Amino acid sequence: GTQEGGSKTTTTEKTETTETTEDTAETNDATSSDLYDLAKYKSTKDKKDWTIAVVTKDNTANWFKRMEVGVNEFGEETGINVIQKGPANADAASQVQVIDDMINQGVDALCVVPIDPGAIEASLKNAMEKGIVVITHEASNQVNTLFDTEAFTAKDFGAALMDSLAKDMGEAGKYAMMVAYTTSTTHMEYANAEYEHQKEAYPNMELVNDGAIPTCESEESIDTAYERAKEVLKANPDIKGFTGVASTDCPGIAKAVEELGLDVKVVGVGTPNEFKPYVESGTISTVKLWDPKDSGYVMCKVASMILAGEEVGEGTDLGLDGYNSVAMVQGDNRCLIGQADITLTKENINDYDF
Amino acid sequence: MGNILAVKGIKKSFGGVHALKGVDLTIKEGETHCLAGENGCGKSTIIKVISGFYQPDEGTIEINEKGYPVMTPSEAINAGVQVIYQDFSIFPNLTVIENLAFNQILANKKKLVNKKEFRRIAEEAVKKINFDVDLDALVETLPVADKQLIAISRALLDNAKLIIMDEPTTALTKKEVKRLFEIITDLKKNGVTILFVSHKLDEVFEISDSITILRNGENVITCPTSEMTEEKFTYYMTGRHFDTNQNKADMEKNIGETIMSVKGLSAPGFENVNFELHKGEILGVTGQLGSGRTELSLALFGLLKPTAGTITMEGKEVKIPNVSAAEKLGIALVPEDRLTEGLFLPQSIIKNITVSKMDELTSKAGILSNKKVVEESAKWVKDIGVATKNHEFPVQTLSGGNQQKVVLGRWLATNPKVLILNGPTVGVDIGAKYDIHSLLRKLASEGMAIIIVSDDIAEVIATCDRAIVMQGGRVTGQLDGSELSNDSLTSATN
Amino acid sequence: MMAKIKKIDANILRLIMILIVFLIIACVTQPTNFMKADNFRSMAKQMTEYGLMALGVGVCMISGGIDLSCVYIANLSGITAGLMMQSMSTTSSGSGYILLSVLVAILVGAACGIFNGFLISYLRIPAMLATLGSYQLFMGISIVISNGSTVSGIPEGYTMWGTTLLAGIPFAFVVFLICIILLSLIMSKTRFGQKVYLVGTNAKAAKFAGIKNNSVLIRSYMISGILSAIAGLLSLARINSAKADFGSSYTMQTILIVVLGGVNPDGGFGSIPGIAIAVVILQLLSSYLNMFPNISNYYRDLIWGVALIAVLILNFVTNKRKQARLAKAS
Amino acid sequence: MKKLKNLTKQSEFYVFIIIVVLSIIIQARSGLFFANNNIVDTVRSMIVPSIYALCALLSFVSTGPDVSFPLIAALSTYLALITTNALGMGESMVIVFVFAIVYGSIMGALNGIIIVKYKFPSLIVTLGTSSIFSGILLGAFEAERMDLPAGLQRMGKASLLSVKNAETGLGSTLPMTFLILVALYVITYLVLNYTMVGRGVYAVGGDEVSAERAGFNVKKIRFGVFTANGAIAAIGGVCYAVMSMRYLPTEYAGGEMIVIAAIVLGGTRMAGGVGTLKGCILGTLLLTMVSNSLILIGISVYWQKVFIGAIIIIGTAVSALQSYGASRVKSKVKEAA
Ligand SMILES: Nc1ncnc2c1ncn2[C@@H]1O[C@H](COP(=O)(O)OP(=O)(O)OP(=O)(O)O)[C@@H](O)[C@H]1O
Ligand SMILES: Nc1ncnc2c1ncn2[C@@H]1O[C@H](COP(=O)(O)OP(=O)(O)OP(=O)(O)O)[C@@H](O)[C@H]1O
Ligand SMILES: [Mg+2]
Ligand SMILES: [Mg+2]
Repeated sequence: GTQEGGSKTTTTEKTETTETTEDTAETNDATSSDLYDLAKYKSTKDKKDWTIAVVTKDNTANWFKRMEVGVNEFGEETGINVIQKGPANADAASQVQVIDDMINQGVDALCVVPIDPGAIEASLKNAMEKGIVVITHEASNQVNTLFDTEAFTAKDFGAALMDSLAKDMGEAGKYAMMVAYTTSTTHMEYANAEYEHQKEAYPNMELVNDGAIPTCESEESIDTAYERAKEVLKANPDIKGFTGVASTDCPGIAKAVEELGLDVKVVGVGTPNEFKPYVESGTISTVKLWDPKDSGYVMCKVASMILAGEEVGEGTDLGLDGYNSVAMVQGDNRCLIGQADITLTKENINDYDF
Repeated sequence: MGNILAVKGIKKSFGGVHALKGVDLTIKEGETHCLAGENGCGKSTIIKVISGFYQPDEGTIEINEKGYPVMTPSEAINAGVQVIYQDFSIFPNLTVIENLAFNQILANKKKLVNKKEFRRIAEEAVKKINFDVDLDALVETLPVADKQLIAISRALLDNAKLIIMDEPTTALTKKEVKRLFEIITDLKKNGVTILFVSHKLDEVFEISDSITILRNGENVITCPTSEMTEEKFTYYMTGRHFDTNQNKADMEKNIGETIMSVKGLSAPGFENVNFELHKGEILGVTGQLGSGRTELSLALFGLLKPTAGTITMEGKEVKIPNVSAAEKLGIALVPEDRLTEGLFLPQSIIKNITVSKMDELTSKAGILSNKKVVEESAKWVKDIGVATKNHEFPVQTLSGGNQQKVVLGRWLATNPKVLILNGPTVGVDIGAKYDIHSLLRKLASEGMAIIIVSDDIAEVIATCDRAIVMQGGRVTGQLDGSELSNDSLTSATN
Repeated sequence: MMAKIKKIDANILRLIMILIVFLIIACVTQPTNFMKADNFRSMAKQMTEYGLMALGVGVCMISGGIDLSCVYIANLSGITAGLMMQSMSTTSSGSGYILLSVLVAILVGAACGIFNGFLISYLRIPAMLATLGSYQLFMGISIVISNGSTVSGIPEGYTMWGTTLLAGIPFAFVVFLICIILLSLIMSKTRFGQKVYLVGTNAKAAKFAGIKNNSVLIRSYMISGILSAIAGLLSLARINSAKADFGSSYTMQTILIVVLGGVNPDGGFGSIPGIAIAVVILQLLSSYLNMFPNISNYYRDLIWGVALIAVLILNFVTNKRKQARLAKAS
Repeated sequence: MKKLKNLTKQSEFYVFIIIVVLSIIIQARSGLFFANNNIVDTVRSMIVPSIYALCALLSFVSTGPDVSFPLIAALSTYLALITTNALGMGESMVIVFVFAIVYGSIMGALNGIIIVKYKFPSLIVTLGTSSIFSGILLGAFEAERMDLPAGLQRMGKASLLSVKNAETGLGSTLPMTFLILVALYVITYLVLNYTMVGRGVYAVGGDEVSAERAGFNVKKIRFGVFTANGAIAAIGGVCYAVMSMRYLPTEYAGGEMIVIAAIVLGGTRMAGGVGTLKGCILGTLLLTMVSNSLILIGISVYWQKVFIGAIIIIGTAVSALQSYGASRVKSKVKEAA
């Protein structure tokens, strides 16, 4: 269609290569090396005609509702057309469908929070080949993305979680880990990072079950988190710390700890409002998080800067606190890392409302 | 005395089958009225209309001179009508007590369960017929005869004014039948009216005061029993004068060498059965419901695993582990219950006929030739005279007799050496019944060996050269051609 | 002849009509975004995977059962192939090892299907429960062999099939079409297909007619397993990875598709082309809904549920009329 | 003696044996199973599944599978919460339950109408309505996690019983919802066993035609069962919210299959007519015990699904083969009279 042509005048050769993908593998390789050339993504369209699509894991979750606030804020501020879409089911296959549909609708930029980065590589590559700006979040190992924006890296985040836990439990004793599913990629990354960091920095601490990661799964359910936590605590009553990286984990763990009447420090990831009661009662000692509103805003911001042909890289100011001078790390991808981690404790949790 | 029941002009059809074409039935209070007719003439259907289970297409029902524009099962029960259904109508998953007590409790519109009352009703019910059964047993674990006795005792309620018995003796031994008749006499003394459905001559004459005979969904005659003779009875039922011997004499006797011989065969349901079957011979196997005849036919067809004994086909001892093995040996079975065992009701006539021949109609490449399938089915539809307009129609649109012909055609298509038929004419109208009997005799005269499993004594007499009688899982009698008569068979089976 | 076509295709005609009406609506409301080759290409790829599984579920449902495990058979097969390719790509050259991995994956799918069939036929476990149990089992095995993580690092020599176009049509969709055609032939033109219908109509009568029910059931579930394995392989190529819980929402979706496609949930009736058209309708619908930023994707469930029940009722009413007509005719 | 023989005929008996054996194994491996706190924990975990098990039992016994109860639970709880919030009646927990029951019954009645009127398979109908309810909940209402009104919060915090393990010092509390479970089971038990409607549920499932002839109103009974299922599901839904201390819209879906597996393990016959509350409890206990003890006995997280799948398959195979065997028990060959 005309719209498509208009939006991608700079990348016409590329669009042609995709049309003839059957050629050979080498052609693909040749083009894909250019895929990361930001200049090619500069849009000739008027800013008002850009569409930036944010694809989340699950639009019903509070976390992503909060993200939508940031996304909409960005839209209102800049007048750029932004949409946030989630899959009909929180599973990777459905997310791939949404991404593919967005690509076909000719959006100019795609900002994705992947359920499973591995599952969407091919779709994102396809998007980039079509000249669509691709930005990801919570996917430090995503290959087919121009920038992955993070409040910080999974490794740092895991380490920070471990630091908090270690501090709270006095750097010694047994601890356990919960993730949503063993198949949840980012959760497993955090969990692994925590463990690595503990082995390096806190030799007196010990992960239960001889370091099996994770100790248990919450299956994205607070009630299951509670049940499993109780089981773990019963099997290991000498546990001193517990971490949970899904937002469902810590409330469940904390409830179990309170009910069992144990002195276990709970540290994990989640949203302030949900954790407030347990933080106030002292069961959850530290909550680590970043503000999804900012992440949403930042993804859109980076996308719009690329569309506008502006430079993005080490030290770029993305216009929000914590992202005023991002660091760029080159790993599996180019990762823009802010200093936007939030550490919530009893003292400051009331400053946040989401 | 007045009429306890008067139904007039009842019409009822199922899809295309006109089961009742305007039936009248009037029963006087206190009498024992017999409703007779061949299989499939509509006896059970008229009963279900009276009991409110079916809504008639046309016609009126009066009980005790009160009209019921729309009859429902509970209204009928409240009006004092109790039915012993032919299929027993029991709850296999529940205990004997509940099976016995439900009707009365529901009729009394009780909402709550009082276990003591349940037990009392049940005890009373079984006491009436001296029926010895574990009241707490689940009905599905009981033998067939007990199920029938449950159905009978359940109907003998205190408030019952009209008890309808639809072939209540099919699974009973002679002793039990005798007991049932005593009960009926007692009930009669107490002013209860009985509608007794049967096509067994001796039973009808022994118990009834008057008789109504149906044929093909129509009234033929109603008269006092005293005015009826056996000969007339048979004639009214079948519409023709029966000369059984003539039928058999007509055909060319052509009994050849032994094709199948069964020695000491036992399986769950029967024990130590021995017989020989010859080419061109029709062997009858008769006995009551639950006597083991069905199981015997299943064992010969690979559907029931024998626990002892041997089967020899054409001189070679054979094992029949499954149906296709039976098929390879040239054994075919037309099963007892054509609706659940014989037919794929919603599928086309073509599919139903050609199912056993699919292998032969398939090309080397594995493709089923549509043309051959249609031709094959058309051939059999024509040969055995299935009345239908379109072979693509689902088989459920056919009448009972034509449905049975479809099953028969399916197995004749495999050109079997031994053809076993279990209840070949149950629910089949007279015309079709006659056709089927002639066809069987023709097949036998061409050398096919046939086993007919049937409790229809007239059928056994009309078609079989020899018969074995089973009771309680054992062969209790053997009757050869000359000995085959109504009396001899009737006394042997009871 | 005319009457015959009419009779066989009544349901399919109805589905095609729905499809056309839908396309017209889409054309009018979203002319630029929806109606373009790229969109159709990506829809074609997406529908292939659950479409193949729906075909398998369809066969099982026609045989009188159901298969809830196909998604996890697909994942297990995909993971098996992925792990084999991963480990052999460093040591092997050429594409022989890819072919071997594909074959092994299909065998895994077939084995899973046979396992289901065995549970259902010989052990007489109701299909719903048997495949419920086996889905946990297959998923569990996938988690164990993949450690729960994404299996990636699939060699280019394999993943290129995910982007290959044949005459402008995605390779995966061509595979889907071939499977539809083959399965349609199997179900309508072979002995086996006829037996599946008959067993599904009345298993007892089938036994009395000499059909080996157990073998028919095992083969039906094996077909479902193989189709699922192909789906798993195609998704491995499309997304360059495989994972134990990929596509978990497809299970219910496939059942809805199959019923919408005209398969009788009690068994015995239904056609493969009907299922295929239902797959297309679902895909169009969900892609279409994605065109509207303000319509939550969860509305799809609503529309889908309403459609399912409406179609059931519609079929009920038309069947009743048809029977009345037949009764009159006979 | 006869009692014992009868006992061995019931599948409940075999489930009970499996439970005993498993609990001994768990006790031996972890030393924790029979601790008072573990027992209370297990009971707590069983509360919501056992409530759902009632829905599954009633529908299987009378008609066929019902898979819509998790979404009826989710949607009716949500609607009850927003109505009470809107009316400002959050102080009373009873009102929330009443609203939920009303909403749940309406949804159940919808299932009932379609199933009774058209005689469609209940599996497909409830699958369809599930999909509709999910669309309404997450699409139309965009339901999200919610805090509970004050009344329910109080209920969630209150506890019926607290135990403390003298040895380990670990405590456990039994929530108030346990009372609801007990009440539901008592009511269901009384209705099923001491009312004609309850016996009708079994009669209809045993033989529909016989039931109609005996004078049961088959349609009303089936309709009633599905309506009641809606109400029970709604109660389960609110209980779940109370026990998690908040309303979690996405945590409901997907629970149906395990519940169905549990009741079939407990001896409920998929073909209808057979199933007991005892079996429901035992089946649910077995699956809860298994899934709540895998960590205790040290099975790796990665192997848990394999174990659960295997238990379902083995358990259902045993009960399927046993009931097949029972149906093959032919009348014994009688001595010729
Ligand atoms: N539900 C039904 N659907 C279709 N046809 C039926 C139905 N019930 C009965 N028929 C047909 O109606 C006719 C009369 O059946 P009915 O059962 O009343 O016969 P019957 O006289 O009781 O025979 P039998 O002696 O075998 O019991 C038969 O042709 C039968 O096939
Ligand atoms: N409980 C029952 N309720 C209704 N009908 C029954 C029942 N039991 C048996 N029947 C009818 O009787 C038929 C035969 O039952 P069953 O196999 O128990 O005895 P049978 O085979 O007729 O007797 P035999 O053993 O002499 O062959 C069944 O196909 C069914 O139609
Ligand atoms: Mg009859
Ligand atoms: Mg019989």
